[in-house]
Amino acid sequence: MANNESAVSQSEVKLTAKDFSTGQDVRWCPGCGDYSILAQMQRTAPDFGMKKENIVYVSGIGCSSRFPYYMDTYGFHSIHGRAPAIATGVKLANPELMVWVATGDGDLLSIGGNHFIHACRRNIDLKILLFNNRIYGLTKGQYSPTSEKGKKTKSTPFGSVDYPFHPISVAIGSGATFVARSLDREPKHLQAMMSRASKHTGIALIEILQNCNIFNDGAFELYTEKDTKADNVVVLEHGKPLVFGKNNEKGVRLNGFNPEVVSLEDGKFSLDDLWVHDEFDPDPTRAFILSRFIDNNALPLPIGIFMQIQKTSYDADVETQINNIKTSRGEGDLKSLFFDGNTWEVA
Amino acid sequence: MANNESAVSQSEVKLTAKDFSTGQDVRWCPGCGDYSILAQMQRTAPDFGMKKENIVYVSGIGCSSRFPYYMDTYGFHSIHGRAPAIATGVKLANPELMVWVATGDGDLLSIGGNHFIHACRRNIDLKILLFNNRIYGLTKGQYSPTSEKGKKTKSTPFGSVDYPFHPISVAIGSGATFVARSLDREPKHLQAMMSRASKHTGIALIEILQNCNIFNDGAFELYTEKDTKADNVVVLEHGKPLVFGKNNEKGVRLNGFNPEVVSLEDGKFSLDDLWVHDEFDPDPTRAFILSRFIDNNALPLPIGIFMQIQKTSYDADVETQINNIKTSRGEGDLKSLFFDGNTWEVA
Amino acid sequence: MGKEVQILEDVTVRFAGDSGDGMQLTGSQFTNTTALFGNDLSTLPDYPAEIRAPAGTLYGVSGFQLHFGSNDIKTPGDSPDVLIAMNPAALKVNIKDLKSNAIIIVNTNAFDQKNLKLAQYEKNPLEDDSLKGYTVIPVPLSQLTANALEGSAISNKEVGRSKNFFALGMMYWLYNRPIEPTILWMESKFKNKPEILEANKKALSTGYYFGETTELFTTRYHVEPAKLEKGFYRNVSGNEATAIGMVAAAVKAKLQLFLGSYPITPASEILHELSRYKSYGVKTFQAEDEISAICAAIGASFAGDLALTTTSGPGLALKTEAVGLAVMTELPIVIINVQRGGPSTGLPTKTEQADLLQSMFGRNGEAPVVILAASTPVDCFYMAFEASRIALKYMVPVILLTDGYLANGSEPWRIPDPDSLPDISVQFRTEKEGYYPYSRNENLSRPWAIPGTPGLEHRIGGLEKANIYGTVSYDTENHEIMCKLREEKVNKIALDIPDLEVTGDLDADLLVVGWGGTFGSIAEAVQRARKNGYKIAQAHFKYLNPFPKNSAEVLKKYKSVLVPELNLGQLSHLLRSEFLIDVVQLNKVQGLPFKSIEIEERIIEILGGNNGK
Amino acid sequence: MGKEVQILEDVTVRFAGDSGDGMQLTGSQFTNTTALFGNDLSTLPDYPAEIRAPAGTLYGVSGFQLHFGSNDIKTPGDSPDVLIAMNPAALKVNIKDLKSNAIIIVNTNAFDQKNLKLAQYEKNPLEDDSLKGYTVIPVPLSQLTANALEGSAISNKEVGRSKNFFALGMMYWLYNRPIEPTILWMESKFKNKPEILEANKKALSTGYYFGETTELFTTRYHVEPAKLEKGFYRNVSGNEATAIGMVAAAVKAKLQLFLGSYPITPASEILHELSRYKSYGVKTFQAEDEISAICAAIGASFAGDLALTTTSGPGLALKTEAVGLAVMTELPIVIINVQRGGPSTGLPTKTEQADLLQSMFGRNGEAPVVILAASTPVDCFYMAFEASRIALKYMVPVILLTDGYLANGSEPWRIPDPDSLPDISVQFRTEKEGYYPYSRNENLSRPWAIPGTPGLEHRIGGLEKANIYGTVSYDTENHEIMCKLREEKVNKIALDIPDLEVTGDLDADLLVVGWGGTFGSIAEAVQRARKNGYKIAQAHFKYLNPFPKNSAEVLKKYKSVLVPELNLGQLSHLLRSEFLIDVVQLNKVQGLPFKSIEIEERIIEILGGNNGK
Ligand SMILES: Cc1ncc(C[n+]2csc(CCOP(=O)(O)OP(=O)(O)O)c2C)c(N)n1
Ligand SMILES: Cc1ncc(C[n+]2csc(CCOP(=O)(O)OP(=O)(O)O)c2C)c(N)n1
Ligand code: SF4
Ligand code: SF4
Ligand SMILES: [Mg+2]
Ligand SMILES: [Mg+2]
Repeated sequence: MANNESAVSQSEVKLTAKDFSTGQDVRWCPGCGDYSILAQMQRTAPDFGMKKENIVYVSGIGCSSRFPYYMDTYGFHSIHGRAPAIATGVKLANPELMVWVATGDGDLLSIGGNHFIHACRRNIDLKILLFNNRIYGLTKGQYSPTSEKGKKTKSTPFGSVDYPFHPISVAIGSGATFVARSLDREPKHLQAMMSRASKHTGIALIEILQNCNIFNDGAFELYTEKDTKADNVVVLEHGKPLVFGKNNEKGVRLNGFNPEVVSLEDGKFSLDDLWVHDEFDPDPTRAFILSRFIDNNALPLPIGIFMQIQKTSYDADVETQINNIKTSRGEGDLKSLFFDGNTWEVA
Repeated sequence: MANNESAVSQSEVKLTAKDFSTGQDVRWCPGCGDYSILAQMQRTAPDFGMKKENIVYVSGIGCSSRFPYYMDTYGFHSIHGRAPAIATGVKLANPELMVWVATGDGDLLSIGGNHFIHACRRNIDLKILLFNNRIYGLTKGQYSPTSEKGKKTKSTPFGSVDYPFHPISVAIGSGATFVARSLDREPKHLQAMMSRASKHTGIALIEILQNCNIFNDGAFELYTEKDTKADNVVVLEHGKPLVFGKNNEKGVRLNGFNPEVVSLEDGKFSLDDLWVHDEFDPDPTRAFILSRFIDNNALPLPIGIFMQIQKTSYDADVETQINNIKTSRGEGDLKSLFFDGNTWEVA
Repeated sequence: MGKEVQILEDVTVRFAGDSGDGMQLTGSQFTNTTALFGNDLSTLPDYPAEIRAPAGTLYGVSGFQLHFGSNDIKTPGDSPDVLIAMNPAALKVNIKDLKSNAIIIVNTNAFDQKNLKLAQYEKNPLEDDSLKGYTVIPVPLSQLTANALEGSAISNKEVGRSKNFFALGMMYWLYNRPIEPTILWMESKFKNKPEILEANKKALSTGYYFGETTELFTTRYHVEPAKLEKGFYRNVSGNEATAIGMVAAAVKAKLQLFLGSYPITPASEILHELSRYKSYGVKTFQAEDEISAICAAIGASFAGDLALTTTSGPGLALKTEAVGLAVMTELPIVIINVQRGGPSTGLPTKTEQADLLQSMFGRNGEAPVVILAASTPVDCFYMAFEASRIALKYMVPVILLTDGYLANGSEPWRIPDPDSLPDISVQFRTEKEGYYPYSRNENLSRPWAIPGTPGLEHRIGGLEKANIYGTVSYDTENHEIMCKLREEKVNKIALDIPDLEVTGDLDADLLVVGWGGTFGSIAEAVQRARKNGYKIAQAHFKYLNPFPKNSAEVLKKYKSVLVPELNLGQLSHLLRSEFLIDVVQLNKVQGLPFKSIEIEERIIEILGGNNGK
Repeated sequence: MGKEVQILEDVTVRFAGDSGDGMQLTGSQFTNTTALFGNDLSTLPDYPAEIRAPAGTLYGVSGFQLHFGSNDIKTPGDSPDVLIAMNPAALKVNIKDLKSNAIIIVNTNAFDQKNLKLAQYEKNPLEDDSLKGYTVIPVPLSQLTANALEGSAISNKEVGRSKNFFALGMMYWLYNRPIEPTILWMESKFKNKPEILEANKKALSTGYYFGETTELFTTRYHVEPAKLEKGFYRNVSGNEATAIGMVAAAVKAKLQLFLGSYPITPASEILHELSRYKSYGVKTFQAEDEISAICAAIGASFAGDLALTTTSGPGLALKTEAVGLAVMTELPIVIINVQRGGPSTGLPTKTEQADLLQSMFGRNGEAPVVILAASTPVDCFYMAFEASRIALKYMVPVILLTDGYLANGSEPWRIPDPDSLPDISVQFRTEKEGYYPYSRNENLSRPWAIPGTPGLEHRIGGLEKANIYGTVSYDTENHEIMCKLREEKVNKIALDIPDLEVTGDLDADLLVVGWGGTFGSIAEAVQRARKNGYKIAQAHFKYLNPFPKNSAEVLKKYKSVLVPELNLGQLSHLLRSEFLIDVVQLNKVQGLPFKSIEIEERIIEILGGNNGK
């Protein structure tokens, strides 16, 4: 099994964020959350331990999918929804490459849903940055598969009647091995998630809640504004209890399978009663429960790594199988290929 | 919200299995598990409380997808993978119809994966019969997204390196509200599942483990053969503990989040210690755990209804919204449509 | 104040500025007022590809062009007579399109160092000779607006935003139009924001009076109302007209309209429009992708709705397999493709006519479909209706091609009396006696027996069907019969559509033939050339498959046939193959409509340059 | 025993029975032995659409046809000289295809009430006059086999299965071929099942000796070896040849072969074959659908593999959007479409040539691709290689069309010396100096700079690209330049492909023109007609886009051009449009290849029926 340390070449000269910038005019709307995601990637990329030329960003179509143009690496801005499939081909052709997918909620979860769940199933070593702004930005504001029910948009003037996906639940249900969530407005946290994803072998999803200030402004205000975020966001840290609140005065405990918020102030519960996060839990059940917090207004939004599971990656298995066969049978040559099976001579 | 009792017309004369047979030659291989599924549907359909003409079977392409030809109702044998999308159109056009989807593991989970997860997300009132034989039958034996890793097939002569989907986990992760599993070789149980699915409002998935005796014979032997099935299958029944074994001597208990098999004979555990199945649990977590039993050889295969959750269905919401708007604004007429907005007169 | 008034037959005005400058709104207001005033007109917006490009950049310039006149207006105009440039970028991007000697009204306040740099001007063009040959009217718009709104309750930012109304007021004065319609509109639009309402009103009227008082303007223009047919009018864009046409068809067919769609530029507005019409029973299903969208529509058609799917080029590419299913199952469905620049993602916000051959041939097997194309924004209404009529009558998929130019362009629509539209209602089959799913009537169309109908239970699908009985058939001869029947059914529709009409000089040597959205440019070019003494005939295809039954006769009558198209020669290809005639191609693939002058020049070239004599 | 021996030039044999009767195996064995014997040959299996239809049914009949001779064999034969019918259904289904006076060998034991009924025979055809005109040889095959195997260790069921070897033995005797090759094969095949091995050997040799002893046969036939070119031979089906050709291309290009595919009949065997070649470094990715399959291939191409995707009609329809992406990104990729009966799911197990226009035009925008078509099973090898060569040299997507007939049919392949295949290796760009992603060399192809190459980091995608620089460009004139460059690049390939070759009577009045898999039938028809004194020229298109550069010249030289195609006229359409010539069409859409007689008759009809004189 290939792991990151061995499969990728180490860069020799320490690169900086600037090395990763193409210097092209960035064409997102002023104020768009995408700028922060780009900045965090440019800051984090030098620490991937990869040479620039060995990193590839593949995207579909959408505002978010313009991402590759701004990273001075190899990049492919493809067609709507197909980034995971194209990235799969890139990775299989050359497993030495570190392949990122930059995508939106429409791109990955609507038209690209099938490629996404199969990438999760196969555990192919792609790192997916999901820019989830809960709207179709580039096509000017239709609802997306992550939009809340009842949302009024250009295509739902009377409110949508669709239930939304929870992207992380979908990923877990499909077999993903690394799932995390972060926010465009939490630069340090987002950098940490990128860095952690870069070290995972296999599929890694980072759902980034991203503000589209033009068509869905303020969608994540509760989680990003100074006065509300402490009470509404819980940061998952391995080995630590789920504590949140302005003064760390609240926690989440599991009552059976039921997560509930408890106060740490009224003496009834203490830190010891809380759910302690185990990001390496091989059982995805707890991560699944975390992925559904968002359904329950009483619970805070978890950000951080929901889970990461060690499993051989698809690309590594493909390579291993070929190498094994080459070793056991010897490398094929054309002569033996042509003469395979029944042959006869005409003299 | 429309519910089944009111939205569908009751049939007046009691129909029989024979009424549902088209009498066409059934063209599956002799011995194929599909025959049983068809027979159970023909037996159960008279009890749906629907007139024949109000039932529609939609399928994609595959051996399983020939199903509609044999049911003497309306039917649509469409194109590969698209049955859920076509069925969605049928149901939205006429919510009075009871719409079934007959599909295979390749049809639904490979090419049709996106339509499937979105049907689950929307909770549209379709009943999906997934003929899971873990192989592509019609194209003569390539591995499918539910085939075990390592499986040797025509397209994987050295063994596949893909991890399989757990269809039920995928459904739950995508928001499905009714998920069940049965076996082609368990006619009564399968009938019960069909009947229960018919009463659910919203998406209903029945995964049917089905033997393809030509390309994947014996895949489910463990669960169907007399001498092994009792020890390897647990039947889920609402309100009952998870008991199995030839003499009901084993049970499954939950140790924290960990399901484990315990003996009921050695005095350590009794029925009271076991996991009691609650199919109406509004929290899908337990169903998710059940869906993953299959990963663990020590655990039996659950069959039955994993969960069913009440939620308005997409089609009902669509109808309600239109009706509300018609009520509040009045039915539109062409004159007001044409004259909507800025108009002026040239005299 | 004694300013000179000049009477003009027609004028082309272009408003241009940052995406945030409200140019689309300003343009629409000018359009509405002009329409009410009684001019004929045609408009075309030009958005940047970016949602909100940074202020001041070249690629962030948004434009709105309006051509209005006292005569019959066919296009939004080749080149503006007047440009309103809100900043240097707007000037830079648009100047190349202007008529020589055009009027340029600039907001001088925006010509600062920063903006000049963003617009890649090395020097301020207002301060050197580069605008010689134009009539430049420098107006400190931002400043004047700020002055006007001094003391108002609104923020500085909002004051800044009001400058477009100042400019609009000025334009109203210049072209002698009333400001009242815009004031009325403001009163409803800003009902809940009284401060903003006041500020905008003030900006508008101050702008108007500024025109009157300033010495910058020495002339005022007047364009007489056009002699339009009596009736009620409304301005519609092609996408709006398409949406309304489909609802009208559903009402006249007594069916519910089902739209399965996935958003894509420039087709999304049809989805947006139709999603507003729930009180008409319209069901709009925003699918997970284009394949699901058309498949749901096919399902809805099976169940008895008037089924529609809308998309643009790449989306049509994704739908092709399912279109084949509709061909095989012989279900009625309307597929509207609003063409844009390709290949691949191409130029998504630009117009093109390069999906004709995809529509014709883009399916596996022999899978003929009916293809129509709308010729003007208003025609979208009629062709959507016609597409529905044909689909329902013949139980076939019909592809209707429009394009980005038609979709976003607008023109006045003389609102028809709903009763004047034909009844296109269909009879679902209910009679059991003699029912077979693939029996055919005189139109070769099979019966539409929908689920819910007792006794007609049947199964359809994508495998070849036995003639008449509709069961699966692997019979070899049956397959050939069915392939030919499907072809014949489409071909026979030629008997049920209007003949190809020839206008202009029927006895000319040259026939100019177009299709779809180029109608206006071609007609204008032909008209102008004819005025200049050239003899030219013109014909325009709105039916591409089948072609009108007199097409061969028409085409073979002329010595030369010129085919202008916004592609590399797709109609030409079909005409060559179908009629074996060696047409002259005029192709443009620049993401832009034809300027009529481009066509006129080619005509003159062909006819010899000396008035054809 | 003194039986008469008759020398024949060629023979067509068809084995037919239930799917479970092992007809494919029997046929292949007969083929191998015949090949070893030195005949030229051509084979065609005919599977039922069902996997295992119930025994005895009409739709469950499986057939295998072999045409072999001492002359040049071009097709599997129009109509069998001999039919081996294992049951009544096999007789019923196949009898209409036989030559008059053909030999019919029937397994009389299978003609019981039940089977007769399943075959919808009212009476036993062996017992009335219905087979008059044929030479019926009734053999109680089941009984004889059972007798032969009496006392053997195998089950009754297995005894039943051995009867095909009995029949094979009999056929070996009848056509004077050795049984040893089959015995050798059995010894390896049933190595681990000694009882079955013994039984089958016994059945085979008993069958052979039965031929010798029985009085049912009065004549024995002999077909001399053909005068084949010296060398080593191997029998290959079209799909096998395709797979091998792609591996050869990868080796000769010094690249790894990447296949992205989704199973579909009749293309799946290419995937199966290639998945066996892991020791050649071949990566086979069975994708979740056709879209993923081609997209993964495009990704692999971007990363430097020789990228391939394989499919059949409906799958190609799904890939069209992505093909456009390959056009825009100018990445090399080979797309192999094994055509089958359409439209929609159509006749999935049958052959057809109805995806030519889909291949040509089935994409949004102006998106030209190179199109090749293989003409025989063996030619699949060479055209797969050629498709790779062109894709790599010109950085373009290439569609290679084969069909179900070629895919499943087989013929002897004279194995080439690997060294005789051209070196098609490519140079990845590594030089930084002067690198631009969309600069072009003399072939107009852009540099292939793959990830991992330091200093050449760049971005590509589906939006229009700036000429040379490859950045996104919304520039209007650039778009036209690029559309034309993409077209020109494809057109220029005409200079790098062989001229259209004309065979037969170069000075004839009639030219017969085909494309792809109909080559054999046309050649046979032309050859036969010429033998009968008609003057005919023949040309066959293997390059459909661009056409060979001398095509116009060739086509315009002949008074009449006859175009036989297995569709409703797709090549005809292209020829008409491209060359403005009024070709004569001969179309067949029955899911079956042409019989050469059908073409011959049409030729004679055109040439006047009196030997063209
Ligand atoms: C085949 C196809 N269908 C539709 C589109 C139009 N389209 C482009 S981006 C997009 C959705 C964008 O939403 P998302 O992925 O959430 O990205 P965002 O713009 O919000 O970052 C759509 C529908 C397209 N380009 N191609
Ligand atoms: C677009 C398209 N791709 C591929 C196929 C070929 N195909 C037909 S059925 C099938 C898979 C069948 O597997 P499954 O759905 O599991 O059904 P089963 O035959 O096993 O019941 C495939 C790949 C097709 N008909 N259409
Ligand atoms: S539309 Fe929204 S997501 Fe797109 S660039 Fe603008 S702010 Fe960002
Ligand atoms: S191939 Fe398998 S699944 Fe298909 S009909 Fe035969 S036994 Fe059933
Ligand atoms: Mg989005
Ligand atoms: Mg299957």
